Parts: sequence; C-alpha cells; structure tokens
Amino acid sequence: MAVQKKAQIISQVQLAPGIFSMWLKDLEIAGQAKPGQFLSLYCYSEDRLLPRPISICEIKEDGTSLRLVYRVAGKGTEEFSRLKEGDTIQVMGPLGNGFPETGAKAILIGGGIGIPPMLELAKSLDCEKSIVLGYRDITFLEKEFQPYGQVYLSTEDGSAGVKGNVIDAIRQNAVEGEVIYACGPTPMLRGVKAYAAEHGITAWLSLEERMACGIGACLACVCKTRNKDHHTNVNNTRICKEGPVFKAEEVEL
Amino acid sequence: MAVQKKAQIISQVQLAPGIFSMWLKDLEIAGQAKPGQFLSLYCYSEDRLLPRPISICEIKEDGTSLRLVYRVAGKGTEEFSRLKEGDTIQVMGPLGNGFPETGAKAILIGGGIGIPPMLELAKSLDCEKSIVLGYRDITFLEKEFQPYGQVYLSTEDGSAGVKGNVIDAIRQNAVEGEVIYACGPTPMLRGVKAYAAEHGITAWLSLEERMACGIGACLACVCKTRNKDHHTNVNNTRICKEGPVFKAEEVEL
Amino acid sequence: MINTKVTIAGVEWKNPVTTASGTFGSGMEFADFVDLNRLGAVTTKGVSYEPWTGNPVPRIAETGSGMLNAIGLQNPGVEVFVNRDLPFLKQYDTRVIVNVCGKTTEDYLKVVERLSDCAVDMLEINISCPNVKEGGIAFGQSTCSVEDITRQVKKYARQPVIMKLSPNVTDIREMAKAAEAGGADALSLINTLTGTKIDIYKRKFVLANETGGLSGPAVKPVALRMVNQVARTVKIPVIGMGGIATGEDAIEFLMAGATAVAVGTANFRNPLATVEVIDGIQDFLAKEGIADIQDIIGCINR
Amino acid sequence: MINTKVTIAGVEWKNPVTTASGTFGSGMEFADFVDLNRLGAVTTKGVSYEPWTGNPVPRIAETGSGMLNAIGLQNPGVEVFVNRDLPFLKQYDTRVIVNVCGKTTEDYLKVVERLSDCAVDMLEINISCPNVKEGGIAFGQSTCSVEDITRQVKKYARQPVIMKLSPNVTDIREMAKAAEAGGADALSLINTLTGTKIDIYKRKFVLANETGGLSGPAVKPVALRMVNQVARTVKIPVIGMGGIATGEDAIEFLMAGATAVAVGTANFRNPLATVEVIDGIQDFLAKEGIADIQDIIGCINR
Ligand SMILES: Cc1cc2nc3c(=O)[nH]c(=O)nc-3n(C[C@H](O)[C@H](O)[C@H](O)COP(=O)(O)OP(=O)(O)OC[C@H]3O[C@@H](n4cnc5c(N)ncnc54)[C@H](O)[C@@H]3O)c2cc1C
Ligand SMILES: Cc1cc2nc3c(=O)[nH]c(=O)nc-3n(C[C@H](O)[C@H](O)[C@H](O)COP(=O)(O)OP(=O)(O)OC[C@H]3O[C@@H](n4cnc5c(N)ncnc54)[C@H](O)[C@@H]3O)c2cc1C
Ligand SMILES: Cc1cc2nc3c(=O)[nH]c(=O)nc-3n(C[C@H](O)[C@H](O)[C@H](O)COP(=O)(O)O)c2cc1C
Ligand SMILES: Cc1cc2nc3c(=O)[nH]c(=O)nc-3n(C[C@H](O)[C@H](O)[C@H](O)COP(=O)(O)O)c2cc1C
Ligand code: FES
Ligand code: FES
Repeated sequence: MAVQKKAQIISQVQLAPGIFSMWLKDLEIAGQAKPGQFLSLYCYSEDRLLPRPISICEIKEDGTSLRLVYRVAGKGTEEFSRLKEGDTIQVMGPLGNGFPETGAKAILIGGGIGIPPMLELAKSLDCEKSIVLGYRDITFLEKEFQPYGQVYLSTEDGSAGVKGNVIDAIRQNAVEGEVIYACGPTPMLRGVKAYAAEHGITAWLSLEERMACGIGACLACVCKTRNKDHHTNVNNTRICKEGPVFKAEEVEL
Repeated sequence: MAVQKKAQIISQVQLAPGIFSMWLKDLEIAGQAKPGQFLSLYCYSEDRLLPRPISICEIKEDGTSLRLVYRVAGKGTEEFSRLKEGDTIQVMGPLGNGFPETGAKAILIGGGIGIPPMLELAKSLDCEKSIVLGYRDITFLEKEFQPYGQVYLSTEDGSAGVKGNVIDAIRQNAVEGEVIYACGPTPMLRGVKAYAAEHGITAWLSLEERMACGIGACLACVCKTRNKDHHTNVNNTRICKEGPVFKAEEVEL
Repeated sequence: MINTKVTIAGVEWKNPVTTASGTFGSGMEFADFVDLNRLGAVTTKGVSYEPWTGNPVPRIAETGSGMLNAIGLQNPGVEVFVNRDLPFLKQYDTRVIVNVCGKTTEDYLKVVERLSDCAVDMLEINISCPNVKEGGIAFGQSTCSVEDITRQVKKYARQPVIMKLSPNVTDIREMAKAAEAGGADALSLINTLTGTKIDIYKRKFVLANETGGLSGPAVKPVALRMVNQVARTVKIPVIGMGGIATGEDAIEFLMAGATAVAVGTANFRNPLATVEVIDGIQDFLAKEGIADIQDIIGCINR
Repeated sequence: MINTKVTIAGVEWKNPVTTASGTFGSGMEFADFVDLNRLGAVTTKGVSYEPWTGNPVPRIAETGSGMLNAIGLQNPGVEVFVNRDLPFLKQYDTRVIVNVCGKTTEDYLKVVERLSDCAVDMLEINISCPNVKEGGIAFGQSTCSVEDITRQVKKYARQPVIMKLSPNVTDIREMAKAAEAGGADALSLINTLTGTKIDIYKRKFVLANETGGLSGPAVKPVALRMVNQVARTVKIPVIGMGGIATGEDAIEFLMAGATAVAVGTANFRNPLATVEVIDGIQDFLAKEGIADIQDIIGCINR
C-alpha cells in the first residue's frame, strides 16, 4: 500500500546537463515497489502545491532504497536538484500499476526522460531482451543497461547510435521481440503503438499526464480508452491508478 | 542611499528561546547605517511576498558588517532562523531615519524585541546615559549593554530586576535624564510618552507598523501625526521613511 | 471534554470538517491514508444522472499557491455511485454528503430523486462549476435561477439541501439570499474562481478547456470574505471552503461565521490534510481554553 | 533590432511596461533603484481633488502568494501632485499616467479638469477601489454607472482615458463594453479582488478596514482570464495587470491580448521588478526570434 512520508536522500549526482540521479532511503516504499511504478515528490516551496510524479529507476535488491532519475523541467525539479545527501524529501509511493512480467522475448524501448524506468525493468525481467534507447543528443544511463541485454541507441542528431528515433533504431538493427515495453514522449509512443500493431505484437506503454492527487481521486490524469473502464464507467481511465502502464491497443494517444 | 542585495551570513546563534542573533557581511549597507535604522529582509519561500523589517542591532566599527537580533514571530522569521553561516539572504537597507544625536543626558529604553536597536545607539551616543531594559521573563542581550552605561532591568514576572515594566524600573531606580530614546511595544511607548510629558522631556520613539515597500511608496505603514507632514500632506506620516523614529509629541499612539 | 459537534440543517456532525467535492473522490483512495471515521462528513465528487466523460486533458495546472482544474465533472453516474461508492462510505461512521451536478434542471432532479431513498445524509447542489459548457455555473450567476433551482430541488429532495455557490459574482450575498428564499437548508462556498494560464512557448492555453477553476491557498482571502459576507446575511448555516490547509485556516472560517468547513486542494499536497485540520482545531480550542466550538463560530461578527 | 514599442490610444510607449497604481508612489522612492527612463510609463498612486487620509492601520496583510491592502487611497491631493510629483516625473523620458480617484462623479471631474493642461500623457480612472466607503468600486460594478462615469470623464478629459475595471463582478465583459460605449480610449484590469484575513488569537480582522484588496501572484490566473475575455470583447486596447512579476508573466498577458502590462505587488518583493520584466520580455522575444512585439499581442486569440 502506498505511503506518504519523508525520505532521506542518500546521494544525488548530475548524470548529464540537467539530468539528475537521486537515491532515496526508504524500506517501506522500496520494499514493495515494482518497475514502472512511480513516486509523487512534494516541493518545499509552499507556493508549489502539486506533487511531481517521477518514475522509479532502480530498486536496491535488499529493498532498502530506490533511485530516481529526472530532468530539471521547471521550478519543482529544479528545487529537487538542489537537495543534498542527508536532506529529506516528502514522497508518496509506490504509485500506479507497473509493467507486467510476460516471460516473452522483450524489446524495451525508452525515449529521453522515459529511459529511467526501463532500467529497473531491464534488471528484473527474467527473459531474453533487447534494449532500445532514444535521445535527442546527449546520452545518459545507457551504460548501465549493458549487463541486461543488447543495447541499441538512437539520437536525433546522429551523435550516437542510429540517427533518427527508436523505431529507426529497431528497423536498422532488425531488433526482434514478442512483446514491447516502452516509456517516452507521446509521439514516440504513437510510433511504438503503430510498430507493434504492424508486427502484431503486444506493446505495454507507460503514459504521462498532469496529476493532482496521484492516487486516483481527482480525475486529473485520465487518458482515452477503447473500453469503458470499471472504475470511471466512461472511456477515460486514470493514469495514476489504472496506469501508468497500459496495453497499447487499449488507449488512444 | 539604500540598496537591495544579497548579503552573506557570517554567523547566527540563538540568544534565548526564539531569539536569534545574526551577523551579516555587507560593506555597502553597514558603511552607511545608523542606529535606529532598519533593514528589509526577504524570504526564500515564494509565497511570502513582503519584506520583514528588522532593526539594526550593531554596526561593526570598520563598517564591514552588521548585526540583527530578532524573535521568531511567524513563518518569515522562522525561515531566517534556519539560515546558517555562509548562506545568503536578500536584504534592503539601511532604511528609515534612525535616532538623532542630542548630546543631552539620555535614558535609553528598550522593551522586548525593541531592545536590539538600543544596543548600537548605546554604543554610539557620546553622552551620559542610563539604559532601561524591559522583558516579559527571559532576558537577553542585557550584558552587552553594560560597557555603555548603568543598566536597569524590569521583568513582568519579577525574575530579574524590577517586577513590572520599564516605567516601574525608571521610577523605582530614580533614573534621570534629559532625553529619552525608546523602542518597544506600543503600550510601552504610550507609557514612555506619558512619562516624558509628565517630566517635560523630549522622547524619541521608534514605531512599528506592517510594511509592504519599506521605502515610502505604498503608504501601508503610516502613523497619525499632530501636524500634516510635508510629504503626505495629511496627518498620516510614513513610518518607513519619515520614521521609524519620531518625537513622542508629534505622533498619536 | 471539548465539544466539536456541529449541527447543520438538523444533521449532527462529530466535528465541523468535511472534504471539498471533487478533491477526495468518494473517499476510497484516501482511505489508505485517512481513517474516514474521523471526518465530520465526506462530500463526494459531483454525481450526475448519466456517466459523464469530462473535459479533455490537460485538466489541471499549477499556479502560485493555487491550482486550476477543468475536470469537467467526469463521474460514473448515479447508478454506479449508489451501488458501489455509497455502500463503501456507509462502512464508516461519518456523514455522507452527495454533490449533485446536472446540465439541465431535470438532470439535477433525476439525481436527487434517485438518491431520495438512499442512505445519504445531505445533498450538495453544485450550481457553480465553471468547467462545463451547460449547467453548472450558469445556474449560479443569477438570483432568479438560483432561487428557482433551489425550489425545484427542495420539492424532490428527502435530505437536507446545501446549495453550493459560485464566487464568480458581483455580490455573493444576493445569491445566498436567493438560495435561502428558494428553501435551501444550508449553503456552501466557495466553488472555484475562473482563471487561466498560458504556455508562452507553445502559445496555447495550458488547459484543454482554456479556462479552469482556481482553488487552494491563493483564493483563501476571497473565500473567507465571501463566507463572512454570507454568514452575516442569511440565517441558514454556511459551510466554508477555499484554501483551507491547516487548523488555523479552518478556525478563521469558523470565526468568520461558517458552521463547518471543507478541505479541498490541500488533500493533494498532503493526503492527511483533513485529519490534521481536525486535530488543529482541537489543539486551538484546547490551547485557548474554549470548551465548545460554538463559542467561536461567527465570533468575529458579534 | 526587436521592436517593443506599443501605441495605446495614440500614445506611444517605448515598451509595454508600466507600474500598477499605488505600488510605485509617483516614482520618487523607486528612482533610487530603477532608472525611470527605462519604463514604458509610470502610473501614479490614485490622486483625488482634496488630500485624503486613507484608512486606519493595519492597512496590509500577507496571504499565500498574495497580499491584502486597504490603504484607502491616501494621497496629498491633486495640487501637491501637480506641483511636486509631476515636475519630478517630467525629468524622465517615460509616459506619465495619472490614476484618478474620487468619492463622487464631481470629484473625478475636478481632478480630470485640473490635469487637463498639465503635462500628463494619459489618465487612468479608478472606478474599482474596494477600500473606500464611497465612490471607488461602487462605480465599477454596474454597467450603467461605468458607462455614465466614462462618458462624463471623457467630456472633461484632454488626455486619453483608461478606465480601470474591477474583477469583483459576474461578467467583466459587460463592464468593458459599458466603458467602451461610454467612450473610453483604453481599459486597464484587474484592480484587486476583495478579500479578508482574521487574526484567530485576537479574534479580529487583521485589517482595520476588515476587508482589503487581494493582489500578487495569487490572483494572476483570474487576472489573465479576465484580460483575455475583455481583449476578445472590445476593440480598444487593454492594459493587463495582476500578479505580474517576471517577463514570462508579462508575455502571458500580452499573448492573452493585452497591449501593455503593469507591475504592481512585485515591486514590493523586488524593487527592480519593472526593469526585470522589461528585460525578460526582450529576452523572450530574442530567444524566440520574434522581431516585433505586435506579433505576440493577442496571438492566443487568433
Ligand atoms: C507517471 C509519470 C512518471 C514520470 N517520471 C519521470 C521521471 O522518471 N523522470 C523525469 O524527469 N520526469 C518524469 N515525469 C515527468 C515529471 O513529472 C515532470 O517533468 C515534473 O513534474 C515537472 O515538474 P517541474 O516543477 O519541474 O515543472 P513545472 O513545469 O514547473 O511543473 C508545473 C506543474 O506541471 C506538472 N508537470 C510538468 N510537466 C509534466 C509532465 N511531463 N508530466 C506530468 N506533469 C508535469 C508538474 O508536476 C507541476 O504540477 C513523469 C511524469 C509522470 C506522469
Ligand atoms: C521598523 C521595524 C523594526 C523592527 N525590528 C525588529 C527587530 O529588530 N527584531 C524583531 O524581532 N522584530 C522586529 N520588528 C518586527 C518584525 O518585523 C516582525 O516580527 C516580522 O516581520 C514578523 O515576520 P514573520 O514572517 O515571522 O511573521 P508573520 O506574522 O508570519 O508575518 C506576516 C506579515 O506581517 C508582518 N508583521 C508581523 N509582525 C509584524 C510587526 N510586529 N511589525 C511589522 N510587521 C509585522 C510581516 O512583516 C509579514 O509581512 C520590526 C518591525 C518594524 C516595523
Ligand atoms: C480537482 C477539483 C475538482 C473539483 N470538483 C468539484 C465538483 O465535482 N463539484 C463541486 O461542487 N466542486 C468541485 N470542486 C471545487 C471544490 O469542491 C472547492 O469548492 C474548491 O476547490 C475550493 O476549495 P479548496 O481551495 O480547498 O480546494 C473541485 C475542485 C478541484 C480542485
Ligand atoms: C498597496 C496597493 C495600493 C494600490 N493602490 C491603488 C490605487 O491607488 N489606485 C488603483 O487604481 N489601484 C491601486 N492598487 C491596485 C493595483 O494598481 C493593481 O491593480 C493590483 O494590485 C493588481 O496588480 P498586482 O497584482 O501586480 O499588484 C493598489 C494595489 C496595492 C497592492
Ligand atoms: S492524479 Fe488524481 S486521479 Fe490521477
Ligand atoms: S511600507 Fe510602503 S510606505 Fe512604508
């Protein structure tokens, strides 16, 4: 069950310009977290009311701590980036459903700041897997994926891997799999959805939307769905609760 | 001329429960400051818009730094109290007129958190002087006054000095003088004003009021005056600009 | 023993704290964090007759000490509410207030009728939602329509009726008087203030709906002013809300004349906000030596 | 060279930034911090015919991301203004806008007449002050009185007339249309939203006046919504204000349809706020490759 509490920062380092990696010490949350779930992070500044959802990037094997990797996108994440070892931060989690295990040969696809959650997934999925990571230009975290499968890169400017996007990298490297797990910007997810449909394979997509409660109470974070969902009774399901991971064919992007 | 800038904190210590002493390094402000003037201190938290006026308690002889002594009264001062050596704080000053030098035998009266500004005054006034300090219960700063004159204390609970208020202390100790300088809560200032009138002596009072601009532009901080003041053209003068120090007979309390 | 019980339109609450509609779902999700038995009442998200899909996303935006929302009253409809949410809520020892919304007067009446023999303690009629094209606020901005819809709802309602007022009006006292004249048993205010935000890099409104409703600490001064104005104007009890996050905030509303208060946006920053407000009220009364919460309700007006 | 010049009712400003009345005095005190030559215009504190004493203290209170003020339009009267403040302002290369207040229509007209042959570039007529018993907001909350006072002022005014609107209304577009119908050359909005705050330990209102006007970042979403509504409704130019503290904030208002903006409460937190807003606008235009500020004014409505 999700909890809200102050967690201690074990370490914080900058991985690339504006990209930070933070380890948090917390038994209660780390002990029950799964890849694809996320935390709500709260700001110190009292004028910033809403929690910032950040995916879990890694969970320490002994369940004592977890890692977040995030990009400074505005004032909230900027505030987080100034926190140091020993400081505390108010967090809630683990939230959301996380990625399902399928056992099938998998392609893991991460785009930009959607890459971090794929790391814990890569670690924990017990199956054959290929990993495709897409960047605009500067890469980060890619080396940490290497123990878990073949890693393919794409960059928009061609500075590393295939010039283009993740789908270009998949096609050019003839990457194959029976199931896709993906997280990244919406245009990328659309591409992945189309690719999966084309190849008749299942794709699990992790979606993003603005959140207020993070726990399914406010209906801020919905996405359009093919079927009526059991909770809302309309074709608008809660990303923070029923998601953030959905089967591609179930959701409209 | 007043300036607004970030100043560095040289040290911060707690003098008594909830009473803090902070030394700030700043040549530009300290170099031109006078006793009785104040600074505006700005909060880090962006939801707290208004500056906090805090009197100058001491000015280093070489004009490199100045001291503030303040009580934690709410969220702004609470925030200040958490700052540490090496941190910076946004300040504006020096503001206001300060106490005038008269050369006459002086009684300095400070009540509660009105005591700090009397310290620099005690240091800088070149005349015979008695110092009367009134507290509710716990005393602070009183020892630092001793080099500059005879110090008399009053406490409401009688735990130190005369039991009662500053006027009680003056009467019981038969403190004499030709001019009074006072800072403290309004009821105390009313007592001082009455006492001065009774004895036909001049009293200079340092007043307090809620401030928004701190520089005379918004007219938030007025006090009623006997005469129309040159600037406002009504009987409502600006404490932050024409004050905070006024001749007792000029103002209504 | 300090008394914190209050009675609103004949319904006794164990303490004067409820949830602001739409910020607490039907309580289910918050039950992981809050013991619902502690609340004076739970006010549900707006319930309409048919299921409503709500507005497109983005539905929210953060602003200085506030937030904008344009959820657009998405809800599963009254049948799901009655069959799923209500039984859930009835497990707890707390009052249940159902917030009712509609596009037409008939819509409201159908919900009210459907709930008439349900175990619901009070009805809150939302005539002040700024985020739906039809109904909502349109009902809440003229004295005639406020009085009319109140009167109609009262005909069908078996439970006491709270009319929820919009702050987007020139004089809220006029709306309050109209609701009172229509027979309202109580009033709640404020709903959200209409506002907007622009993404200057994309050159578009942040919200898909263009405008949304402002809530949170930013609106507290306006809410408190309106609650005070209304409490001074009508005889029926007032439930105050708008930016309440602490016990002190709640005390301000009670002193201004509210008989009870609701905690809304604060739940998003702190899921324990409701119970912390309840504890904060208790602490204040204890510290100030006040034996009965009645002693402070409206004390500023005496 | 990026163009930041704007023209409002025939008066050209070097950039679209002025000061919000009452937050900048007549510029004297801020001249220690800001080079007034940089400002598009200086808008003065409200000026009445006779000197006004204003309200008792406390006159201000801080709120979440906002502040309440109930200064009550204290000012030295138009004679002092003309003889002292105006010559001071005329030393600078900036437009001078005099904010005019009055208790009766005649009061307003007397000030407008007194200023008619003075070196004043524009008049801003404050019919929206919530903090005075007579006049002020009373003029600004009904379409008839807005239209009437505008028409009367226009008869006497030699300078272009900006009518300053109150946000404390059900539909600000109606007030804007009334001012336009009355002959206003431009509109400015928003003035403050009426609010209050209670000291729960003293059991009294924090402000001596009980209520005050809310300003600062807290009100920005409401201000931006109203500016957008009005800009879409009338043909005359709009000066937008309410919570502007940065260049980005100003850009939001310009995109919403304001031809110029005013910086108010932000001056209290940062005396350099006005010039930082001007620099911020420049930086945004440069970064986005926009050669003329006209290209973004109202772009959200196109
Ligand atoms: C389920 C989920 C998982 C995420 N995981 C990560 C992650 O692992 N690493 C990472 O860097 N980012 C992640 N994001 C995006 C991250 O939440 C935003 O970048 C962050 O909230 C921005 O906050 P800010 O204060 O810096 O920006 P501001 O723009 O100042 O934020 C203003 C408001 O908008 C919201 N907001 C802004 N951008 C987004 C966004 N893209 N998604 C949702 N809300 C947003 C903020 O939460 C806040 O309420 C995730 C988002 C979701 C929904
Ligand atoms: C000229 C002058 C000199 C002062 N010198 C000192 C000093 O040397 N040491 C000291 O401890 N205090 C001093 N004060 C009082 C000090 O300004 C307040 O205690 C402080 O502003 C409280 O801020 P807060 O955020 O902690 O309290 P909050 O109550 O949270 O503040 C809310 C708002 O009210 C204002 N406010 C609250 N109390 C006062 C007050 N008594 N006077 C003016 N504004 C107030 C704050 O500035 C802020 O805008 C002085 C006040 C004035 C006017
Ligand atoms: C996300 C959200 C959803 C809301 N939904 C409703 C609703 O369905 N019905 C209603 O009457 N008010 C609704 N409101 C308004 C709140 O109940 C409340 O009146 C308002 O937010 C002010 O209180 P607050 O500042 O404590 O949030 C909603 C507010 C928010 C923030
Ligand atoms: C202290 C203070 C005094 C004000 N005095 C006046 C005034 O004299 N005339 C007027 O039209 N508006 C006055 N206003 C309103 C402002 O000009 C402005 O409309 C409002 O504060 C919103 O802008 P802001 O949020 O940037 O401050 C005053 C506002 C403040 C905060
Ligand atoms: S953020 Fe509230 S329902 Fe998802
Ligand atoms: S605080 Fe603005 S005039 Fe004194």
